[in-house]
Amino acid sequence: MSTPVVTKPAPDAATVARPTVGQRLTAFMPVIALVVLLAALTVADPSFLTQSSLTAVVRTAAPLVVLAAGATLVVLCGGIDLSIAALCSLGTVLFAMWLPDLGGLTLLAVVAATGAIGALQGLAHVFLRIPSFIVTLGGMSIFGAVALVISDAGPIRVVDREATHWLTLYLAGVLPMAFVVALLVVAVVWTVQRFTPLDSWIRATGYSESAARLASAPVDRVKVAAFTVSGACAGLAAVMLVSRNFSGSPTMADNLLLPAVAAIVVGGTAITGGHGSLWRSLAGALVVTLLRVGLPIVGVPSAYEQILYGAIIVAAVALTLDRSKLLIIK
Amino acid sequence: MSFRDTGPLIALVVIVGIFAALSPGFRTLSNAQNIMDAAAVLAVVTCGVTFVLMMGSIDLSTPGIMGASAITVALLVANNRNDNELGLLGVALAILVAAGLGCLSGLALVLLKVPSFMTTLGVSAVGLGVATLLFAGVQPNISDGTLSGWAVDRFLGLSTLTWIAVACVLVGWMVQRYTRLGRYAFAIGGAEEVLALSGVNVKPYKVAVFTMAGAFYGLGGVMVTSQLGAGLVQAGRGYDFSAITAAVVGGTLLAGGRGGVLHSTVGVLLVTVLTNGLVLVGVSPYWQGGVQGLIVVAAVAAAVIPQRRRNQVTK
Amino acid sequence: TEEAAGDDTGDAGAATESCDPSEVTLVGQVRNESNPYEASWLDGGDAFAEQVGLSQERLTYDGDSTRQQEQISQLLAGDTDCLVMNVLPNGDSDTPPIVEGAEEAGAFLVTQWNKPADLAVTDYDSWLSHITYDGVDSGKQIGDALAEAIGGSGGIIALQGILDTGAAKDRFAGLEESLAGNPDVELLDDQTANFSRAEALDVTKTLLTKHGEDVKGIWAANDDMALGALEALEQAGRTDVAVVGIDAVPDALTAIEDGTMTATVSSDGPWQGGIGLAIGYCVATGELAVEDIAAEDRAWYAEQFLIEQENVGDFVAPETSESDFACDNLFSRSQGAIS
Amino acid sequence: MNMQIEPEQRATAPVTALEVRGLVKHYPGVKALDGVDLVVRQHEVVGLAGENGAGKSTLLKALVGLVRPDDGEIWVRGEKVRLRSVVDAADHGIGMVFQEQSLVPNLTVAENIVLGSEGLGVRRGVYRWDAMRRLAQEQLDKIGSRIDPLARTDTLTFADRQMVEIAKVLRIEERTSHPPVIILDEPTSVLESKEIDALFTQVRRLREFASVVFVSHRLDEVLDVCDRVAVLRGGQSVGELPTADAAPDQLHRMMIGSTGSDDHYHGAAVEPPAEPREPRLVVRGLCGRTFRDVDLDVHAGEIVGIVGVHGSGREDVCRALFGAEPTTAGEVTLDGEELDLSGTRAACAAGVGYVPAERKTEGMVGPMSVADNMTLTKQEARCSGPLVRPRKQAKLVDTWIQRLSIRTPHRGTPIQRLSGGNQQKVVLARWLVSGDVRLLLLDHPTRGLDIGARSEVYRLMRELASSGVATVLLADSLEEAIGMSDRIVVMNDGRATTEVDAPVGDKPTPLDLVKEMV
Ligand SMILES: Nc1ncnc2c1ncn2[C@@H]1O[C@H](COP(=O)(O)OP(=O)(O)OP(=O)(O)O)[C@@H](O)[C@H]1O
Ligand SMILES: Nc1ncnc2c1ncn2[C@@H]1O[C@H](COP(=O)(O)OP(=O)(O)OP(=O)(O)O)[C@@H](O)[C@H]1O
Ligand SMILES: [Mg+2]
Ligand SMILES: [Mg+2]
Repeated sequence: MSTPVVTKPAPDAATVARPTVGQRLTAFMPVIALVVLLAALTVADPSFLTQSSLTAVVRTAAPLVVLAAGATLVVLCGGIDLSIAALCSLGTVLFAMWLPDLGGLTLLAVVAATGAIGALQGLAHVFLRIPSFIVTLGGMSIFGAVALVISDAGPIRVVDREATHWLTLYLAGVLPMAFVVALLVVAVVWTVQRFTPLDSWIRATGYSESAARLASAPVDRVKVAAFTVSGACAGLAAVMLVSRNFSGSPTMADNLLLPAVAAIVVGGTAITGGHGSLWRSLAGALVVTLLRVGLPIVGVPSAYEQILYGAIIVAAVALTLDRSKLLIIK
Repeated sequence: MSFRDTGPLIALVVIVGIFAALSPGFRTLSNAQNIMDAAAVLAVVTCGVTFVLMMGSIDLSTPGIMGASAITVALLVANNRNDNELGLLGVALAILVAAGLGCLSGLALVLLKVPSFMTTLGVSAVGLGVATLLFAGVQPNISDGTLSGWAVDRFLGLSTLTWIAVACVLVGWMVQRYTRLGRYAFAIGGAEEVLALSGVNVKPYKVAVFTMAGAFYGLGGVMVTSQLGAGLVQAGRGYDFSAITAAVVGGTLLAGGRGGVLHSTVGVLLVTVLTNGLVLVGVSPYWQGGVQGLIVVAAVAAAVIPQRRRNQVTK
Repeated sequence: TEEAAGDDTGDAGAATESCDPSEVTLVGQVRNESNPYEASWLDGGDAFAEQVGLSQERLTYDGDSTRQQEQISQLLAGDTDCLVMNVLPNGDSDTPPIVEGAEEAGAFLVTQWNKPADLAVTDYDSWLSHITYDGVDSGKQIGDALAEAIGGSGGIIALQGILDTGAAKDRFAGLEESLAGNPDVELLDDQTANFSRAEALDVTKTLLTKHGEDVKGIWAANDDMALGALEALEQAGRTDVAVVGIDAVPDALTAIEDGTMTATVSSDGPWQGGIGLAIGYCVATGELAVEDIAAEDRAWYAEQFLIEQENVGDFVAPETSESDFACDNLFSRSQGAIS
Repeated sequence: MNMQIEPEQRATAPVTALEVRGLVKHYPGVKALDGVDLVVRQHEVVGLAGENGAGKSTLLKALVGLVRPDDGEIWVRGEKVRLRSVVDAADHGIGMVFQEQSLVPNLTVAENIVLGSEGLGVRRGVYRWDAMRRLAQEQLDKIGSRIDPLARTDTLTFADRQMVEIAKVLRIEERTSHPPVIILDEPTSVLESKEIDALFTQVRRLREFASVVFVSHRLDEVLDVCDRVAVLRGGQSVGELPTADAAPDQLHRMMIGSTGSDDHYHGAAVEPPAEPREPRLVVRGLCGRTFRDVDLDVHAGEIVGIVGVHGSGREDVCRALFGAEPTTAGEVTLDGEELDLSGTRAACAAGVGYVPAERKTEGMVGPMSVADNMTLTKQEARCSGPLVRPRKQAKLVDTWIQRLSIRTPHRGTPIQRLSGGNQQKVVLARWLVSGDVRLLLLDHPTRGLDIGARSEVYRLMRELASSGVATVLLADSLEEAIGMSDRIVVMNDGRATTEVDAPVGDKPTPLDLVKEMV
């Protein structure tokens, strides 16, 4: 194809619009929120800010980080995955059941299985055109039932702890392995997303699905992939929980759903899709974990703890959300 | 009427037909009453959530608001914890507290510009905290005759609670159809930016919708208290997702601008019939949740089949 | 990588270098304070703490297993030398990680209610004792009481607790034992109402429509569900159905007094809240050595009573006395080791 | 009511309705307005002309209080005002019909018309549907429209919705005792010629009792309907032109600041496609939701225009060929191979490109950068292997920004900050970056483009055609269709009814086509 000849002069040298200080700051808001919260907790109870205490926090946060990271992809595509927690519970049961037979391969098997289940939900969403909210809400109750039935409605002990022992180790004596794995998940997914066209596709899908489709972006495949990764992350989080609890149980992770979604939103990712990132969810998950464990430990009574929790997550989102990317807040 | 509107109704009829065929117990009049009674609280709560969904927002504050209003009402009417005996005034005050909490979600949404998903999640936690504070370790049991009577007294075969729910649905429908608040809520879901271009300040309406929703949840909390004879902090547990499910199953769009109170009520009946029918048919308790999830997905899938092949966006 | 070095682990023999009584930290952890039974448990803990001039740190985890683990691990990351924990694990599967964590950190731990059967307390040094009520026995006792109340024959329905908890399973097993002994009592239906009053109301209403007049009695795995069933009966206008539950919550006792409910089984919240801390406190301060606790007192059934109308008066206001928590009287309520 | 103003009164010295002095508005990296002056007198239709991005919309938005100017003054009837909101502007008698339609789709026509100032239609928050319908009917009567006030707005045609908007904006009359100023920002860009005629009738009627500010990129229209045209260039006022004896060329020269070329449509003759060759695109008996038995041949290097009125189904045929609309029957081959119509991916892989008409919602992803929008389709153009190479992308994008003279501060600027015309260029560029498109489906590709940008698009289309691309064009106007196409297919009620050859030098007249269309 020959080059079109254009007679008009090129526009004046394009001036680069540099981000203002304010814009730069919004990008770091999740981290700022995290630091402020940590400072506040330290003021409330100076003994909270110890190395062992921080180690415990990140160890605790690891499964939540992984869960939130996976679901972030779905949220970025404009959907939501409400099944992550139930799928994670199912994952713990599967892990505990398969470990005696599969040994070292169990981790891969569980991640593959939950990934496949996630993909199935993605396919149902894409091909049946059911809103992701409904597909995954249905998935939530179905996985709950399956987990209940196959586990015979009870926890399954994991006797062979060797398989998950490595997750309970510490890197350099302070960094829990589980958290390292969580960081790795975030880093790998972020890198893949960042350096391939995926980033464009995901954001285009999230901001404007029909435009993305008409630009022949692989919208359906991207969505299914997002659900698959979300499912796989639920599986990985399940293994982390098993390594911590030495058992699998059909309801083990059910209560992590709202914290995980909260982590995503607290990180500043737009719940309507398009804008956000995985590392924001990482910071968000740490904030949520600090609130969950920090408030009671520094001695806030349980009733006030809930009130504070409610107020602080709202305040955190008020801080972290980059509103310049969102025209309307729903 | 499009298939989108009638689809859930057809699904309801089909499911009722199937259960009626499978279970003789389902076919009885007393079971019909039972279903209506069981649907009452969910119907009231769903009324509230429908207006929020219609705007394209979401509301997860139900458990907290219902818990707070349940405890409040239990402590204000005749009870075993204190000497209050405010009767219906107590009910009104509890609903006022609930509306206040709802207002809080709305204010946080429009003033702090935090998405409703988060503000309502936060308000739910605040509500539960307030409820726990008021609970103070001792279960408040109500001895107020009127309130306890709501669950027991029947008129034309239906309990007072059911009639309250019917009234709420009617009021909800009128608000949606005949008031500026309802129509604007609908319009906000359709095209919020256009309202701004037309010189409408949408903020007060958003706050008002959340406040109204809060009032509905508050009434729901009062109704649970009347049913259980005691104020429970957990009075609203699970109502967040079940109300949203009911609304969506009934054809109210999560993205807003579509559906309404009547749609949602069909959804409520559908969900309630399912719960009731599965027990009567004798599905194992282990499987009930799963079967219910499957049917909900199937029902929504069936409802969207007619428009499935359009190049339409599903989120 | 290497093993955790982060914790300033007191070694397992912490008991030998005993703590100054004023340095002991007392922690009580239950699901939530919005449940009268568990609130009374924490109050019992407070009462004990006051008795020894300390205060109790009240933790609640809202019935959320992960949150419980998170709190425990955060707690154990702090100063654990003289830490005493009286914990209600959310489920059987939550006990092992708590125990392992406490063992590693050298914190004194007493658990109640939930423990996997094959986890032996004697294998640990920091896990001082596990206390529970015999669920099979209580399920059977109220089953028998129910059978008697309906005159030895007729249909009953059962409301199960949260299906994957040991308590729910044991209690239901007890009902099955009771049914075996009362061949004329027929179990018409069993459904779960998740230990919840509201769910029990709905399920009972549905089951009443399903079985109608055939229902002569309702067996509920706890009092909350029994109270929900009572509401359902009232709304259905049925007064001929006997209801039994477990836990002896105040409302159930009132109902038994009134005669609307048949029986329940006591579990003494305030005592449970105090005794766990007391055992830990006695070991921490060196008044009791772990080695001196008899094997049968490491995992034991606490005394429980069937409460019916004739003896309900004795239980309306459960009280704990200082003597209950004296270091030489800790195991007086034992009904024997958990088999 | 101002309807009764006597003609004599109008003939006397015209009163200034609105005056703008030295208006300035900065956006990050752009000076959208840079000291604009404008005078609008009563009972006058003032045209506003300027290239894409000249600042027309920004100026108008400032007049209705949606944009807060950084500097400058706005005077209404001799009084200096500060407009903070749409309501403020309405109180001063200024109302606007926006460039993108702005009605709430799920409300009734009546509600939309009274939205924001329901007056008697709502009493104490309660709707009185009767009163509301009457209010709306009054407005609709004013412009002689027969739309049912209780119809849901999203069931109306585009043209009807435009009428509703005008009816709506006329309500500001009730807020002031003075003749209102009605602003129309590109109202014709989405209308058919018949509808445009109707609109112009309305505009002339409006002049009787109001002032009108009118923006369009179709210069003949501007000259036709306006009394006077003000020209903006780069955010500055560059002059005025009485329309009485002006020609489009003259106006165009003012807009671009130099003597521009005025070959709008066919420039240089293009060799006619070699007939004996097999057509590149062969469509036989294609059926879908809104069209039946469509046959269509397009040769390589040929531009085929499809014309038809609203609802003729031509848009859906295009979408179907791109796999974005289901088909029920028919065969489609591209270069002899069967074309997979199952989805947009397959079509794109086969070398089909599509530029949708609805730029805002379907053409572009607003918050994403110009660069990302441009490379959204042909990712391989900026990747090596699976990896994105930011440098490669930057180079590629910058080249195309230059080639198409896209006015953007930077390739990283979100596309939604660009003016409409520049957005469209980015969307077009999307299909050009890899150079492997064989069939290009263009749905109103020049909608909202200024005359310069338009002739660039035309040139681009020509270039593409001569390099062998087969093009299907749904033109913005009949003239455009005739000028650009080698052959024209007329669609009527879902069927392709007639085919007219349109070789250079032997073009059919618009009238010929209109006869076939209805
Ligand atoms: N919200 C905004 N943020 C940043 N820049 C903007 C914004 N709106 C407009 N601009 C810039 O201001 C300039 C003027 O835009 P405007 O929309 O007024 O042009 P226009 O004359 O209406 O063009 P068109 O004919 O394409 O509609 C453009 O360069 C545009 O990129
Ligand atoms: N999503 C839809 N649902 C129902 N009917 C539709 C839909 N989209 C289009 N139609 C109808 O299908 C018919 C064909 O519409 P289409 O937009 O293809 O016409 P067109 O000839 O392309 O018009 P234009 O001149 O604006 O390009 C119209 O009657 C239109 O109202
Ligand atoms: Mg413009
Ligand atoms: Mg069209």
